[in-house]
Amino acid sequence: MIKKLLNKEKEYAKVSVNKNFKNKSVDDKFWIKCTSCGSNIFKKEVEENLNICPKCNYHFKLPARERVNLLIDEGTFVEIDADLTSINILDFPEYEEKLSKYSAKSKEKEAVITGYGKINDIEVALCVMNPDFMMGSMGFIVGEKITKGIEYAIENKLPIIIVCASGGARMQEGIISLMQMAKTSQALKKLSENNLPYISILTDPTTGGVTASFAMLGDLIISEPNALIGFAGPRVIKQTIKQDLPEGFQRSEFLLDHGFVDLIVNRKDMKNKLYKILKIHGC
Amino acid sequence: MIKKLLNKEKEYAKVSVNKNFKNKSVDDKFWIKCTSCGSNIFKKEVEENLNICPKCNYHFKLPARERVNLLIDEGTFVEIDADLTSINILDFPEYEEKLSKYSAKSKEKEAVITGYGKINDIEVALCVMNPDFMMGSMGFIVGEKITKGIEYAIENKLPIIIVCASGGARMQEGIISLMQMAKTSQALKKLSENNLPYISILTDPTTGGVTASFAMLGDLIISEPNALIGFAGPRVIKQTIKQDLPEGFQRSEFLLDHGFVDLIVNRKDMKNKLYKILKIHGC
Amino acid sequence: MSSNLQIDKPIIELENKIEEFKKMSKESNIDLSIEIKMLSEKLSKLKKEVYENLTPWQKVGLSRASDRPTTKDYIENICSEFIELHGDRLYKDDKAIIGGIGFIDNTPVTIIGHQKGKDVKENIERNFGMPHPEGYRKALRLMKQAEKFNRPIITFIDTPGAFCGLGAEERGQGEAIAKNLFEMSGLKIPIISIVIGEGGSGGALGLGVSNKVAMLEHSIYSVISPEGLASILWKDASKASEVANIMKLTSSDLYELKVIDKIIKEPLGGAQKDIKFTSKNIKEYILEEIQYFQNKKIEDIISERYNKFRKIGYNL
Amino acid sequence: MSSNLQIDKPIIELENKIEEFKKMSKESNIDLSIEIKMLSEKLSKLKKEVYENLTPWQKVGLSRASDRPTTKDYIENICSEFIELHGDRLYKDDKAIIGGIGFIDNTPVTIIGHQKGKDVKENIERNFGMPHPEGYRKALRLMKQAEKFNRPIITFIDTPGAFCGLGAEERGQGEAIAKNLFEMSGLKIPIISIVIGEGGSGGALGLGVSNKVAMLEHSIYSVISPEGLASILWKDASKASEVANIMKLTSSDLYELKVIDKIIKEPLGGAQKDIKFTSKNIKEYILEEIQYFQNKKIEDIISERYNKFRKIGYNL
Ligand SMILES: [Zn+2]
Ligand SMILES: [Zn+2]
Repeated sequence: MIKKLLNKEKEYAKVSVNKNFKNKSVDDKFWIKCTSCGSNIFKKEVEENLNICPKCNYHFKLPARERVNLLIDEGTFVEIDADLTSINILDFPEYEEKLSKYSAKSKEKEAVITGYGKINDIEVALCVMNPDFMMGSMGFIVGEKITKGIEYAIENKLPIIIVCASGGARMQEGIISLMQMAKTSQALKKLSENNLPYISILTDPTTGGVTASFAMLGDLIISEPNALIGFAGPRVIKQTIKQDLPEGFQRSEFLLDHGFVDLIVNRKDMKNKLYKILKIHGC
Repeated sequence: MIKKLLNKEKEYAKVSVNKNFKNKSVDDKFWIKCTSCGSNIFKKEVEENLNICPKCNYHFKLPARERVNLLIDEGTFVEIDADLTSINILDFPEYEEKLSKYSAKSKEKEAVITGYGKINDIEVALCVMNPDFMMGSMGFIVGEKITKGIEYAIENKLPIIIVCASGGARMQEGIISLMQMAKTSQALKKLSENNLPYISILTDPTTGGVTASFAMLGDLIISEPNALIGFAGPRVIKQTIKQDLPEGFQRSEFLLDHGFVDLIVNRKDMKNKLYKILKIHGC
Repeated sequence: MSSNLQIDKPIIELENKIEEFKKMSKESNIDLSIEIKMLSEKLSKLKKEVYENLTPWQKVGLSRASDRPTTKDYIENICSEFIELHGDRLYKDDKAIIGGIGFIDNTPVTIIGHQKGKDVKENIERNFGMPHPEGYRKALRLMKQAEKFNRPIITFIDTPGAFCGLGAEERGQGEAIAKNLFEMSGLKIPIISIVIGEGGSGGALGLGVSNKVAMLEHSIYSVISPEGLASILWKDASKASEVANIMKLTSSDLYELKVIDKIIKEPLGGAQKDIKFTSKNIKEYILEEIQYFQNKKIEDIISERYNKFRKIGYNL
Repeated sequence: MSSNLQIDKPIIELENKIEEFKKMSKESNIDLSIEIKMLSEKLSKLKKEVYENLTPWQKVGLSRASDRPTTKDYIENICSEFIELHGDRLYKDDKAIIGGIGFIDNTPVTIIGHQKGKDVKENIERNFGMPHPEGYRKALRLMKQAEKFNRPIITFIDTPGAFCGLGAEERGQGEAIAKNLFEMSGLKIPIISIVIGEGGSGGALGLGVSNKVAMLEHSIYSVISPEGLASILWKDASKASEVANIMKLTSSDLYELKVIDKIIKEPLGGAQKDIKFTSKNIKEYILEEIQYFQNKKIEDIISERYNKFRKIGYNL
């Protein structure tokens, strides 16, 4: 199945990876420099490789829509609540402008896609956060869509998978944004009491209010390699402790070692691993 | 109430404290030297002070029978299973002799006294381990009596208090001794499912299999000051790590700091504190 | 920062002047009673004017003031026979969160709250009220204990936020807070929370997934500190006072947003001016809510809590 | 220590002699077939004699042997699609205990076990199979997960004991083991344990409050190591071999004491001689027990487990 998917690269892996790369000195129309190993790589090669560096396995960000295609059987994904868009509840200055800008740029209406579909014929509910939409920040609509996704899973007795990618709470929605942590977590508690499996997938970066709510509540927590995962962001910690952070701090491998991640799975193996887990859970 | 008790010192505090003191150079018929502060103290003064050093508050060991008198309203304690005595299940060499010796010396038949009685008129089940009987080691009978004590509490819907003092499992009973950890812990699980409170009181020393079972399972865990509390004994740890242990390691205050003890209570305040806790628990 | 540093300045000046007049009048035997009366009336007016029109930024100051009463103060004043219980049974006793059991009138309760220090030494010990994961895990342990013995839970919220350090991250600050949100939402007893000072972000919410959330009049509750937001938005923490005005972090803002259920009155000038009065108001509120939940079914207690958070933001 | 150091010595000598004879016969073209047949028969007899009459102390050696199959070996051989899951969600992923999910035939199971290393490097990483509190907490997390999803739990027991170090004590070794005994006794799914090597004291029991406890034929299970007991009793660890004889730590002793339910046969010479054979026996046992519990009510599963431990020692 994964093989089949990988053969369809052209359909879903044509994603813009520019923003993932720092060095633009090489001709960035065709070549990019990997932030991890420093290799100059043919951009098309990276794109056709699910945004993974072919030299060092570094996982660049993957837009939410591509992630859905990566995980869900072709033609089976049904998006729900696609039209929900944020409003400026607190009359926060310039928030509408920001929303419009990100909306135009990402061609998505919010920082999460929710719905249901099949993984090798097993039906699941799925929420995928979009790191490109306002840094995947969680406002009312993100919280609402994820909660509705969880509620959909409960109603339909489905397992749910949430792919996290977030800079944290959305400042422009203030306290309402904070309350999404409670809202999503309590929905997961209800799911849990229904003995339905929740698999949390952490991708780069998963921080702040998302880490301190649904990201860390998976029955199983899977991470992509080398993703930044933490409550406080590295800059804030650095400011607090007034020293540099240790190498690898808050990365997936660090969290695995400290007991907060069940397993680290390469992007290419993710669908197959999910399938196996779902099967073991009787789905 | 405590005051009333303290006025009755003569009735219950006449205990032999000789074995608690190292230095016998002073005339040990009348004087003893405190192991903690080094003061020479009139022996009678310590005895009349519940085996607490009047200079430094060091808590010497208190035989189980005295502990019962300290905690339970006069005349209300009913001992159960008083006649249960250990047999040599594994045919372990010299075990019977050892049992007889400790029995004669301590005038108790085993390392725990169990029963029920009143704390300022509140009825409780109570188990008190005896550090003087084979170092309070847990064999089949100790486990059995404690389990029966717990079962008595469940049947009669009573809170239970267990005063721990133990060197750990009783080697002479081998695997049967180890299984007492499971037996007592599962009885406490049943008690817990009946929503009955269990207060664990840790006294010097609480180690080994007792620490790794009922001692650490209290809804509330209270410790006397400066008691040694640990899984492995200090000597074993020293052998393992090949260096000296830090000052205060495995003492009550250390466990409080590390989150394993709810509160440290002086022997003189213990009954009153238990009374308050029981009241708050609706007993 | 003491609460009477800035806001109180004109009031204190006036108070001093009145004292001076009184002294003068006594010592020199001059009748200044009219002047004193006039000044006293002016003082009264000024107090009302100042204290009833505090800006959000002034409230931020008041909520953080070093003489603002803490969890311990309120416990002392509303709870009898309180016994503090320690430790998470896993790693540490975190002194930035305290908890224990006692009576409010005749009702046994579990009380848990962030705890700031009264001086530098205590603040260091209590990490300025910023918990590590251990604090949240201790809180959860005590909440589960409360559930087992059917005691209502009262939480006092007063923290700049969960601590942002290496150890806190290593030991799962995010996990600890998340677990609390998750577990609190399922507890089979009522939970009543009162924001008494700073309600700082996830670190505050970690004690706040409750059936009822009240705020002391001059306390604040926000997703980030004004300083933090100012430095994110304008790379300039000094614009915090401006930012505070748009953040909607005061009790009246949050009441309007239907995030909180009740504003508890403070004495003029802030809780520290009269702890007894503030405590009395808190106690009355708690008892009222306890009574409200007394005869509720467990399912209703849980579903009311669920609905409360489910609809925040929806009902605007 | 490799298992063939002492016990196997006469056997290996004989095996070598037979090889020599075969080689000689081939190279020199002498017919030694009668001698070889004789020696082979002798070998066969010797093997039976040695392996079926192992002393307790020899079994201690065998149970600890560096080439004795470990939890991972058995998982590989009896479980399909195994996925290892990591971490206690609190502090660490302790590599001295591993756990995960997979299928045994068509039944989804959770498998947890102590894990020793195969060489010095792995042994250091896995702390020679001696868990810290984190290991027991990871195990408990996975057991609760199994309960939630209604999977039987298989545990493999193989540890010298829980680790005795500063960190282990600081982080509550006693509490962690106690909590496992407590929680395991209430789990609403069947638990099947197999002692595959060393069943060392509380550190072993921390994975062993199970509905069924089996032992591999040459494994041991005891309250303390023979060395430990010898040094307590006679201040002389070298008397361990004598002490082992009185400790009742072999599978047959424990079966007689009704502490275990089943002895699982090992191949002649020990599990390492034929992992497939040993694994087949283990798998058959597990499937048999899973089937036994398949149609049991939850209450019965729990009360059978309770009664099992309640009556140990009583029924002698
Ligand atoms: Zn690279
Ligand atoms: Zn002294």
